[in-house]
Amino acid sequence: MISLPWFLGLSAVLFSIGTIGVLVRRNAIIMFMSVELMLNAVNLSLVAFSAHLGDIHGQMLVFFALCVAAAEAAVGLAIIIAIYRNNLTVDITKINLLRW
Amino acid sequence: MLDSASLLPLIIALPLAGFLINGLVGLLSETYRSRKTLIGTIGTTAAFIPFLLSVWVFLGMTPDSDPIRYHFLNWISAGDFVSDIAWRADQISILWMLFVTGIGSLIHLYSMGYMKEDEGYWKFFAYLNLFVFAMLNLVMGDNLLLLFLGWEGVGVCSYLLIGFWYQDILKAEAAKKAFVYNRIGDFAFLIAMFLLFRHVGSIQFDAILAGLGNIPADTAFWIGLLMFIGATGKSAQIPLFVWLPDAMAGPTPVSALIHAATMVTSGIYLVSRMSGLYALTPDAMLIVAVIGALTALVAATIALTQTDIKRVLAYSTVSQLGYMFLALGSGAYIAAIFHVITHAFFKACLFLGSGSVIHAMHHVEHELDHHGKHVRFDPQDMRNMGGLKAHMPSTYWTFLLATVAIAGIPPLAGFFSKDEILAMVFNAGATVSAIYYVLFAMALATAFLTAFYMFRLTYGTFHGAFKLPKRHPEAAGSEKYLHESPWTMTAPLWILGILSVIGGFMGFPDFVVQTFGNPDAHANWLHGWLIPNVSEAELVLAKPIKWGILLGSVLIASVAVWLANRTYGQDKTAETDATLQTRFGGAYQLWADKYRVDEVYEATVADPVLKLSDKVLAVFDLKVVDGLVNAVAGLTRFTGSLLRYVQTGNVSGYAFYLVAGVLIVVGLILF
Amino acid sequence: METLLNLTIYLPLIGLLGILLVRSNETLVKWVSLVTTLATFALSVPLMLNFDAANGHQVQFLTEGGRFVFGLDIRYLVGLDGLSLLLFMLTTFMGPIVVLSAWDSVHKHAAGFFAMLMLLQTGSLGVFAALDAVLFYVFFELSLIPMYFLIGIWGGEGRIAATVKFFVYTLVGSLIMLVALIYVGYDAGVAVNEGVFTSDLRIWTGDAYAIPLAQQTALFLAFALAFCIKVPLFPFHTWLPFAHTEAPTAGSVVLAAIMLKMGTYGLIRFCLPMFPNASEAFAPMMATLAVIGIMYGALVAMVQKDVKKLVAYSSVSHLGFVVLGIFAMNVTAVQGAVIQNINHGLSTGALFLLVGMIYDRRHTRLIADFGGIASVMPKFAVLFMIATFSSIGLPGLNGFVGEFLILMGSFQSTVLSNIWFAVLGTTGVILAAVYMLWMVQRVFFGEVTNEENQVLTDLDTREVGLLLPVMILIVWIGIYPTLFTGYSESHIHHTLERSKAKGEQVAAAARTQTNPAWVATLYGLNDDLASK
Amino acid sequence: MLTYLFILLATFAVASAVATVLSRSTVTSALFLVLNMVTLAGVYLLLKAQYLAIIQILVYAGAIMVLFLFVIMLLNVGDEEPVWKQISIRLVAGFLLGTAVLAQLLYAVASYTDSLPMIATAMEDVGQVSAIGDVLYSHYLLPFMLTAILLTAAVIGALLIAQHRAQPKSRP
Repeated sequence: MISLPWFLGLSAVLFSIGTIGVLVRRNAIIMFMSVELMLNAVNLSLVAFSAHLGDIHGQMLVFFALCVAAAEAAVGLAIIIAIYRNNLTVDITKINLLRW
Repeated sequence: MLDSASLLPLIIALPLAGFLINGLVGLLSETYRSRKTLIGTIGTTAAFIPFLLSVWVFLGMTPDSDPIRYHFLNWISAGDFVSDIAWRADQISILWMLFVTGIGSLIHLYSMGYMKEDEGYWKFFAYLNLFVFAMLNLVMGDNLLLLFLGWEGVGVCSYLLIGFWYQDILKAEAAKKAFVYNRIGDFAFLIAMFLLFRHVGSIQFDAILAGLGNIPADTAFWIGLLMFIGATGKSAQIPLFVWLPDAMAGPTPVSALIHAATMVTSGIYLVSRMSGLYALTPDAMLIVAVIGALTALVAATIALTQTDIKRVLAYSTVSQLGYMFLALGSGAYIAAIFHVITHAFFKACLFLGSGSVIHAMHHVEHELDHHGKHVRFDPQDMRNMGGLKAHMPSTYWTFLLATVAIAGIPPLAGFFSKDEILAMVFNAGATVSAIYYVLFAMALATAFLTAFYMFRLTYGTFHGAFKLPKRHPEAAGSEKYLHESPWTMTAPLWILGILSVIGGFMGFPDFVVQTFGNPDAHANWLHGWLIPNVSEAELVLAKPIKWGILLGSVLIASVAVWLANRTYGQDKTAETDATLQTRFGGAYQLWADKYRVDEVYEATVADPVLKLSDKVLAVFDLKVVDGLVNAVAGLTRFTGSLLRYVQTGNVSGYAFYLVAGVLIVVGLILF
Repeated sequence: METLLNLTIYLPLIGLLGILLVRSNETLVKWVSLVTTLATFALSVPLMLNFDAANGHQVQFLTEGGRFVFGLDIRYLVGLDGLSLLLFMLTTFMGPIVVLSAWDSVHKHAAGFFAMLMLLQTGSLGVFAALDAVLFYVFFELSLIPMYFLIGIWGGEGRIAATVKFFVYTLVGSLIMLVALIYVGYDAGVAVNEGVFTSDLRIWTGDAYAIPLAQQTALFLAFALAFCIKVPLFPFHTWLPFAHTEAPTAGSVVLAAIMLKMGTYGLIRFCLPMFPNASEAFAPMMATLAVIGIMYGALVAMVQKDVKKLVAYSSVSHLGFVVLGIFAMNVTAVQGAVIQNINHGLSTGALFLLVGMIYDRRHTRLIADFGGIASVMPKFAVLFMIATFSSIGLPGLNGFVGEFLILMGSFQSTVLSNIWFAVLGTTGVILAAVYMLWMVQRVFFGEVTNEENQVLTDLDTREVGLLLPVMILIVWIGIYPTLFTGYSESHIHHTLERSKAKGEQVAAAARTQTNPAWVATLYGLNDDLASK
Repeated sequence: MLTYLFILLATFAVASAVATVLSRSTVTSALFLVLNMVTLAGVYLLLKAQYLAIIQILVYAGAIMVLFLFVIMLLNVGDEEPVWKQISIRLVAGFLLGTAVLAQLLYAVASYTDSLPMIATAMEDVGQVSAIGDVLYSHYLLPFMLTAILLTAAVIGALLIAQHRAQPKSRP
């Protein structure tokens, strides 16, 4: 049987890859996808814990996280579209309205 | 039979009612203001009825009767401190009540003539009534706080009346000066009251007298000194005397009432009232005496050089007040009060006489204007006068009577009171301290100077030829415009003149009677009236010394009068003044410059304080105090201005911070 | 009666709704505000008449609501006692006067202006009636907001800077107080309320709850800072001259007459009973600041060129007296402080009203632009003189009573134990005469030098009418202050007595344990041991 | 057997994740993410979470990623330079920070390995659809309802935000 640390390790690796994606990419859509990746990594560890503790609440949390992810994706993509309309780019280094 | 106690509130209330009627109705109704006879009558009645009532109260009293009290209401009470509005009439205050209302109503009457042409007539009478009200509270108050109410109240009336012709900014300035100098005295008075309450636990007069034993000696000295400083403000003594001559900016009846007869004597009232306290502290009494003698001499020398008729009288007042304080300092409370009364008679008479003269001179100016000759001259300057004797006989004769009285020629009023003071000062020299002998000498010098400058004034004003035409050629023949004042003005003059003649007999010296008649006789009514109520020093001098002082003072006064007659008598005022100037040189200049006290105060107190406030504190407030506040705000702003560079607006930048922050926080949890 | 009290507090809010309903009609707006404030005053009169002065230390007309925050003992508690009654009455009394004073001078967004006045009225009444610290705090801040807009929208040239300074300065103070307030709430909860946060002032100031010395120091400083900024005590006063100069007349009047009083009220309400030891230990410091304020305010007032600024600095001086009185901590002085609160509200309020009237006519407040006004505007001059004399403390008018009691009390004070506070404070009496009379002289006396002043019209009926009640009260308090001091006497007496007992109890408890060195020094714990 | 399967899935998952992050084309990136989701679904199955595995594929791969692809095509964003050719401080710092996160997470997992729970006996039933349904419609009923509201709100919000305005504002 595969023990819990393996799943957690996988989750950690995926999470870190997602983090790197968010940090290094300039394309807003790919950053967004990296965020989804991180979210999935967290979901994975939640499911793993849930399974190993025999506690269903962990999976319920993943379920709700999925719902939120769906909502988030919808709104986030809408924002990206709006930004693109205004700036004709999704390169976030070129979008710095909040600069001092 | 009227109950005396129930009369007291009436005595207080009538002048207040007069003030309210004339003041409020006058303020609101244009037509009322033009009804001058009505206004004057109301004002005068409001002072005269209290006089009659005071006489009634007085008649019901004996030298050892208990004070008559009327409790009106509980004024201020907080914690231990309680003060009532309650009035009392006792042997001391009844004297003041009598002459405040008596002379007050005479001056009201006089003002009806003097102020006839003034458009502020209603206001003038309202203020006068208010003054009488305040002054009565001062002398009738049953505790120090009510006395203080009157004390400040007369100060305000003085302020309003000095600045009565406020369109002239100099007069308004003089009014403010008077008030502020008085306030300096009040400051000391308040502290004295606090100290007294601290040790006695009450400010009611009887309680104070009963609790005097609780006061330690050094505290008694401080209370005495502080109260005296309060008195120097109100009674124009060194170092706070400079306001009084400037206060002559007010209408002349005001000078007579407030700045000669009544208000300025409230300092003497206060010290006499507190005589029990002063008995505990000879040091304070010595200071009172020294200041009094100094003031008397200083003011007399200044009076010698002045040419403004009212200013001469003002300095004379200061000098005479100094005399009274000298008496107080020597333990001669009765003599001081005696002098207050006689001084009120002759000085009021002199001021009203000078008012009559000024009235006439104004008339001359007016008539000249009327005839197309626009001569501008100072109607108060005695160098423009002379020879008024022929045109204004009543004024002249009453003025002369009062002059003789103040000069100390027997048997007029001033002689008796002055002689008693001299004797008592000498007595203090014999019993208390040798310093009093020096003060005695100063008092003699003052007596000499007083007689001298008063006759200088009389000669300059009334004798010789009318000098206005000489100084202003256009005014030739203007003496025909001179005329005697109306009866409303001369009647008070005559009454006061007669009082100046006979007033002294209320304090006829006992030893004179004892020398010629019954060795146990008591002719001195005033002495008998007051002796149970004040801590009078005992007169221990031998009869020959008393006679010596009496004859000496007569001699000095006579010499002074003779000298004045020789030098000023033949219309030589200007020449003699010039001779004096050359003879005394620098000293004379100092006198003429009033010892430059005003300038010194200006340079040492007023200017530095103003400069400090303007150049230092006001700037300090904006730059330092507010600057610190702004600096704190600025620091916040500065920090913000540095931190804002963190806001790159770059999403991945924020992501970096976020991840780094999480790393740190998780790291902190892990390790 | 409880209903009446609540109605009085919230009636201005109802008036505010009325104003919003008729907001387009300026005349109607003014009448609605006038009627509202008059009704508020009318409703408050029975409160005063039914108040049991002999039991002034007890809260009367108490409304006790339930907890309205889950898990915390924060209640709706309003009522009046001897301390708050007078200030409450002053607030309702000034209401119609303030509305009348703005009758002809506000045309820009009149509805907004009067609505703000109404909100301010409710806020101020709430501050004085609240008996729950959180409720007090809410009202305290609520009154700040309308004042911010009053100055910021209807003020003079530099209004924005002035109002921001005023707002931020006071807010910083009160936020520090909020921190202390939360601490006390939990502390009191743990100590006497079964662990539940409580902000009931009756518990806070009650006998059962006492704060140890070290905490008292910090909490006292936090509370005192907030109130001293509001008062304002030197050196926290710099917002005041700006706010006063820029504020519209009505704003200045409310600011001077009511808002500043919240500071001194807070000092008596919170600091004395809750932190008796700290109050006593810091009394000399506070008194020093107060005395500096008295003299400093007066000296700076002396050289001001703007009448309003002069009056503003004179406020610094007058309120220095009040703080001196409070920290003398004996009945005489604190009573003086309470009555001086009222007096300052009346006399300075009247002065601001008068300055506003001349400003309406001439659109300047510089002393140099005037001169000889007394000849053109006699009624104005008379009323101004009365206000002036009241302000410089003339016996027979109200100002004297307060100042005298404060000075008398602080002279006898055992807490201050040094007569120099009172002596130096008394110099304020001289200085007040100097700066006020000098200003009066330059404005009113002399010849009319400026042509524009020649044509000034005297006060009309409305203006005289709105000043008259103030003048009557000025004389009334001057002659018969006992009527007013009687309300607060027993409250002050009890507060001081109980705080003294509590202070001794805390100090005794502290002696049985080891204390940090600074606590021992500050509260003189060692000295007492040595002397025993 | 299962271990090998896990290793296979894990390798795929990591590889697809790396590809998602590094690929030049957005479309490729998205498709690799889909692959990642599918492999994760496989991992869920290994954990006996059947319901979530299905949902993962349905919602994530089926719905969300399709949305992504729609948007990518709608915007028609061009390819970028390969990541390794745009070396900058940002890039280096990003990799370093990511590595640090990885190190920290692995450290955390490693240091708590001993205290982690072993597989529970009840694990068999936990992931069943019926078990989840049981809890979802009883204990989690209210949050479940709220989820519906959330999704509706998200849809409306997305519509409003993405709505085409008459005049796009130019960048200030």
